[in-house]
Amino acid sequence: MDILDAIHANLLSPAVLFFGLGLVAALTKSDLKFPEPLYVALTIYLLLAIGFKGGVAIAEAGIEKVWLPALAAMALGALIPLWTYPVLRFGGKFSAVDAAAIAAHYGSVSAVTFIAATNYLKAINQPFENYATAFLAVMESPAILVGVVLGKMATKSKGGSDFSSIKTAIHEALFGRSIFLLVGALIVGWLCGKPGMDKVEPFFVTPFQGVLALFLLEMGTVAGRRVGDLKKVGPFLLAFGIVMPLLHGGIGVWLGKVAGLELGGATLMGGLAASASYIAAPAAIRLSLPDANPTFYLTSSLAITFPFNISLGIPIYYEIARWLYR
Amino acid sequence: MDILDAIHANLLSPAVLFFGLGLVAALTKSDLKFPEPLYVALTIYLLLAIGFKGGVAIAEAGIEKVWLPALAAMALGALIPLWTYPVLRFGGKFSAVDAAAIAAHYGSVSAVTFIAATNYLKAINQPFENYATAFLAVMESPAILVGVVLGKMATKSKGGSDFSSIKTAIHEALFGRSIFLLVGALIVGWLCGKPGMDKVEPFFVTPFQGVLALFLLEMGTVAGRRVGDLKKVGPFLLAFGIVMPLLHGGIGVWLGKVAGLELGGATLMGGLAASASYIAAPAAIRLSLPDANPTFYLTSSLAITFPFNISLGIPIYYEIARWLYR
Amino acid sequence: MDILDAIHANLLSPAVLFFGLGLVAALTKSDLKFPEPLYVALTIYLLLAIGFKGGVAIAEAGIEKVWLPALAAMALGALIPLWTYPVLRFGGKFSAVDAAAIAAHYGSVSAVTFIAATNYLKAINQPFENYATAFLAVMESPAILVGVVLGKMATKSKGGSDFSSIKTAIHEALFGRSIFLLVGALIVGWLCGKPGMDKVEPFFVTPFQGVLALFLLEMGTVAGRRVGDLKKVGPFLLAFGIVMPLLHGGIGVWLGKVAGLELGGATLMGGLAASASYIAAPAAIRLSLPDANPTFYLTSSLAITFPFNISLGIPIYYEIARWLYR
Amino acid sequence: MNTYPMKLVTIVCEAYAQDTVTKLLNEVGAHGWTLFAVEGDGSQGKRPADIKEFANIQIEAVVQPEVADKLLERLANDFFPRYAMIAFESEVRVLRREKF
Amino acid sequence: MNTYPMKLVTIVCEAYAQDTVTKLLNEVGAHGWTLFAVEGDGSQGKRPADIKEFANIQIEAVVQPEVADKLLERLANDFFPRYAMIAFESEVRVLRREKF
Amino acid sequence: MNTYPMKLVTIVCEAYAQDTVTKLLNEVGAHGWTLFAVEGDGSQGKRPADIKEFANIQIEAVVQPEVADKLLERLANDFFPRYAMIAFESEVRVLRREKF
Ligand SMILES: Nc1ncnc2c1ncn2[C@@H]1O[C@H](COP(=O)(O)O)[C@@H](O)[C@H]1O
Ligand SMILES: Nc1ncnc2c1ncn2[C@@H]1O[C@H](COP(=O)(O)O)[C@@H](O)[C@H]1O
Ligand SMILES: Nc1ncnc2c1ncn2[C@@H]1O[C@H](COP(=O)(O)O)[C@@H](O)[C@H]1O
Ligand code: NA
Ligand code: NA
Ligand code: NA
Repeated sequence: MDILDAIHANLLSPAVLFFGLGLVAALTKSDLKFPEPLYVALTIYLLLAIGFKGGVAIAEAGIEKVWLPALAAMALGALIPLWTYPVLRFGGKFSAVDAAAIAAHYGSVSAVTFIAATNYLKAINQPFENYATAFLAVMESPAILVGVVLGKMATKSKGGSDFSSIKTAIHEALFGRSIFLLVGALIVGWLCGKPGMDKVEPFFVTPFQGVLALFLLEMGTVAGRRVGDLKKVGPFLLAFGIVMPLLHGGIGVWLGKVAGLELGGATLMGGLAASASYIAAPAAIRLSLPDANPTFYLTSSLAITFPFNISLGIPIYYEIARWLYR
Repeated sequence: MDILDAIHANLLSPAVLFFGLGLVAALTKSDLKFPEPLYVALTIYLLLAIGFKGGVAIAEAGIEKVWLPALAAMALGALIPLWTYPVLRFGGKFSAVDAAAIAAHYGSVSAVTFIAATNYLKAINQPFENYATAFLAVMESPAILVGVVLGKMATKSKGGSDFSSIKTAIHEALFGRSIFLLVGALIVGWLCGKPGMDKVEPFFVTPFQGVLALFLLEMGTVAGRRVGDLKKVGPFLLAFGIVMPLLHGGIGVWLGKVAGLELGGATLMGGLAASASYIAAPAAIRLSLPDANPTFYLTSSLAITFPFNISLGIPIYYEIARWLYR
Repeated sequence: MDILDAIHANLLSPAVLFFGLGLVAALTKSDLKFPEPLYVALTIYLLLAIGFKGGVAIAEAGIEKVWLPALAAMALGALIPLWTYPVLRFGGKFSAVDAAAIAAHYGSVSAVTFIAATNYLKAINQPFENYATAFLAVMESPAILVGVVLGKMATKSKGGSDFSSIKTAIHEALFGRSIFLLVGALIVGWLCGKPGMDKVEPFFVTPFQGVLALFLLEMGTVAGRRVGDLKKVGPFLLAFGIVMPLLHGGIGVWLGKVAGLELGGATLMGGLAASASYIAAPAAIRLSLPDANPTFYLTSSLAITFPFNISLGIPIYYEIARWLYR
Repeated sequence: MNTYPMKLVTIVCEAYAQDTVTKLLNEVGAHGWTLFAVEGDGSQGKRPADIKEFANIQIEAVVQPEVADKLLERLANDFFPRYAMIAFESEVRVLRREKF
Repeated sequence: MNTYPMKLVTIVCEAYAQDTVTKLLNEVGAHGWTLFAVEGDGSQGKRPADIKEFANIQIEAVVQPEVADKLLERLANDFFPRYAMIAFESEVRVLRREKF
Repeated sequence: MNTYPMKLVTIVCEAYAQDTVTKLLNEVGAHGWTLFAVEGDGSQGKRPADIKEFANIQIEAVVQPEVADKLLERLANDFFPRYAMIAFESEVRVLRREKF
């Protein structure tokens, strides 16, 4: 009954419980609403903190340990849309542009899910490679670009204005707020190394878990406000939003093992593969595929896959990893 | 001269001094103004932190220790409006709806006053029951509901639109932002217990006193901007805003003792009874008794009672407790 | 090669690297933008923290140690505009009111530069007088007042409405947000002393360096957005913005030594003299000399002098101090 | 481009009134609204927007003329006596008549 | 419902001008105003609203026609030369004439 | 004071459209714009402004009548089908004709 214990422990962590509290707030129509600047401040903090820590870890581990699994992660991200697209297009009967948009989200990653996974491992005292943040950083963009190309090929006829240029997508995928903060902080951390960490540790590391709990409370209200959209997306997408993470989680863990990671790192790569982006991808897709319907990609990634992953998914990927690493 | 020493020590704490600084800022018309989202962020933090800590404390103490004094606190909150209403109505010549509104505020509680009281006890090394937050949580709503009913009975004739339905009042009193955060965090803390606390302590506990100081600076400017309204409320309400807290403080301490609390816990119950709400109650009252004049209830609770309690009141209630527990 | 090492170490500190990251964000047109309330919150935090710490340091050192160097600092601030004004007026061919405005900025000081300097000294384990914050506090206003008087004398003819009364300037220079917070927190810290510090240390001191790094990221984007204005200000102001800090830095260090400070304190006084205000002074000048062109004073202080000081200037002033204190 | 006349009704009021006002908008037949936080000064004194709870909001709705009439009437009768509030209407022109 | 014609004067300007503009509103006889922070672009360049100190605000006042005239005149003479600013007026209709 | 008639075009849309809309404003010949974050409700559902990424903005531009026409036409053709958005124009009067 190991897996049930794992799930149970995860469900009783402050972060997950606060997420649940946020859901309750939205569903009971409490007037609890985080002001938008607080939301922005929290995302900035979380991305900088995780990026900086990862950069310091790369400096300590040496880039030669990192590049191979990072490359594997990147490839996985780019490939995921190639099979999710037909599943959505032909299995789910979505329009080409909607299928491409959703596929982009599931190939890309969710930083908060990653953070929740590191949190989980820490809570159960499972060591992991700190430089795994590098995988998060490189997995964010490729799938978005692939998805945009898929979507463009399908909607070539339309055009004219520069709405939907691939250039917009590339700029957004590389210089969008979240990827910029993450990669930027990674580089800063890598340049500073340990001495830099000593200075900012009490701000970026010590209170980190508490800030995450606060942020997940907010994410709970955000997801909760979209629960009403679940009816609009239909049963196919509902199932997709849970089955795909399980599949990708398994593939990610396996790939992590193949790429030479330890148990902890492989779990994180599983969580990354399983996660769907709900910040970077929506921004880039809204700008470059404006004809895709946001209700589909946002609801599935934010109101289905994200809650699934942080509550049940992560412990499951961990158990998969334990099974593979026996 | 114990009580003067106690007051002196309290006045020289960073929290109270920063409150004074905020008052000065408002009175000298400095352009110091906290942006509203910062105010919201600080209240969210304080309510979550105090609630979470209280919940963990309940988990450790066991619910069987908490329920009796909590019930006593709740009853006290519900009863206070029953005597403050006639005092205001007949002593102060306030209209029925204004009297009911003010009574609701004084029966309800101020979370920040409670926090300041715990701060004070910590500063003088006086132990107290950490689960006292539960009393704060249960004392917020009952008086508001009682006050709304009193006000409705007085203004029955008017009606029509659903402005002022009791339903609105109940929803606001139970799912309003502040009560929701407090009770929600209490439950989360209670579910997580000590292991959860270990994770978030560096965020929710360690920097807590500093955040409180920052918040009180802001509250000083808010109260200071209402100092001009003191003229509008008249001498009766001025006196009411100081005499009532003293009376209720005494009753609260005594009730705490009767309910089996230690010296510290009784002081906190005194502080709660003495405090007047200026966040939850105004919101609920404005929505359910829109004919009541906000200048009266806001000015008295925010610009008279609140500063009185955090500067002089708390040390006084503590001395009352020491005298009762000799 | 000491000075190159010093600069190198400074450039690799998290604070300076994050500033660079912010510059990159602005120049690559990433959509990274701190919400304005976060900016305000960070400045409030930094000013309160540095002020409070300085106040506690004064309480511990005794006012008799502080007053002489503080007076010297104040005099230096007031005098700087007297020579920078003619340099700008006749060397740079600026209009009288523009010259006065820029002179006011260079006589006044930048709190963030001061903080970065203390950071630098801490990083290289160079002790310094903690009460140096008092110099920061007293140097902010005098130059602004001198500059406004210079500007008024030049533009006497125009007038009429109360736009540009000296009274406005005085109120702004004394009760403006930044000076109010700094001086207020200094007094609060001085009244609380060590016992107060113990309570709020985990909030105001421990995470301080991390918050500074976050803030400098933001300042990087702010400065970066003004890089385009560098063309508008011309080569004279570009040179002025680097040469003047070097000159004033040297004078400040020397004056610090004369006034009896240790090596660390003299470095800080050098940094203060070298720094140009970009918060308090622009506000006061915009209100009291509305005919002066903000592009000149803002671009030079914010996009030239500020980045110069925090990257190269501070280590240079330190080396000057080391040379003087041999 | 053909444009069609509509009324823009602007309401500035204390934030507490938000739910009741948007409910009223639905009732009288508005198909949308836009809302933002503001500071203000008026007969009931300054509203400095320092605390969320005492802040002001501005609500704007583009509606058909009949709807504007109904809306203003309801505001005058039920809301003006109770809340710190102003409301005014102006003429605007829109493209998609059917949307409003 | 009887409605009465009034002028809505809208001013967009740098935040520094807030105090002097609201003072001017009082002087010329406005009985209230509403204000909020905005971003903008104009002849004096982008104002990204990143720093409170360099931000823009929009001020709106519903006033009687004579007041609008006086207000615009004072803005044109004293404010336009000094501040990054635009101002315009439009026709609105209100319910409670005496309030404005 | 001489005032001159201009059009005020108001656009409420999802924040993602900001860059393309301001670009369009430049293209059609607007000389400035003002922008702020709003919440809203409309045919595409509530936009609660909780996350920056899904928020609404309101953009206002004072322009010459021809520019307003061009602007509305482009909005109707290229933007309305793609974005959650409304747009409307109204008459305003300004002082410095040459500025707009
Ligand atoms: N003449 C006016 N022009 C613009 N806004 C106003 C005016 N009068 C009042 N307001 C706004 O409406 C709110 C409520 O007005 P009042 O009920 O008069 O206090 C004020 O806080 C202002 O934001
Ligand atoms: N044509 C316009 N339409 C709307 N807002 C404008 C316009 N021109 C200028 N503004 C606003 O007024 C501010 C000051 O304008 P300016 O003095 O032209 O830089 C700008 O930052 C914009 O917010
Ligand atoms: N009738 C209306 N009046 C005012 N604002 C509206 C109206 N309809 C829509 N909006 C605004 O325009 C946004 C997009 O509208 P829609 O495309 O209908 O969802 C909404 O979120 C509202 O902010
Ligand atoms: Na993924
Ligand atoms: Na009470
Ligand atoms: Na200086």
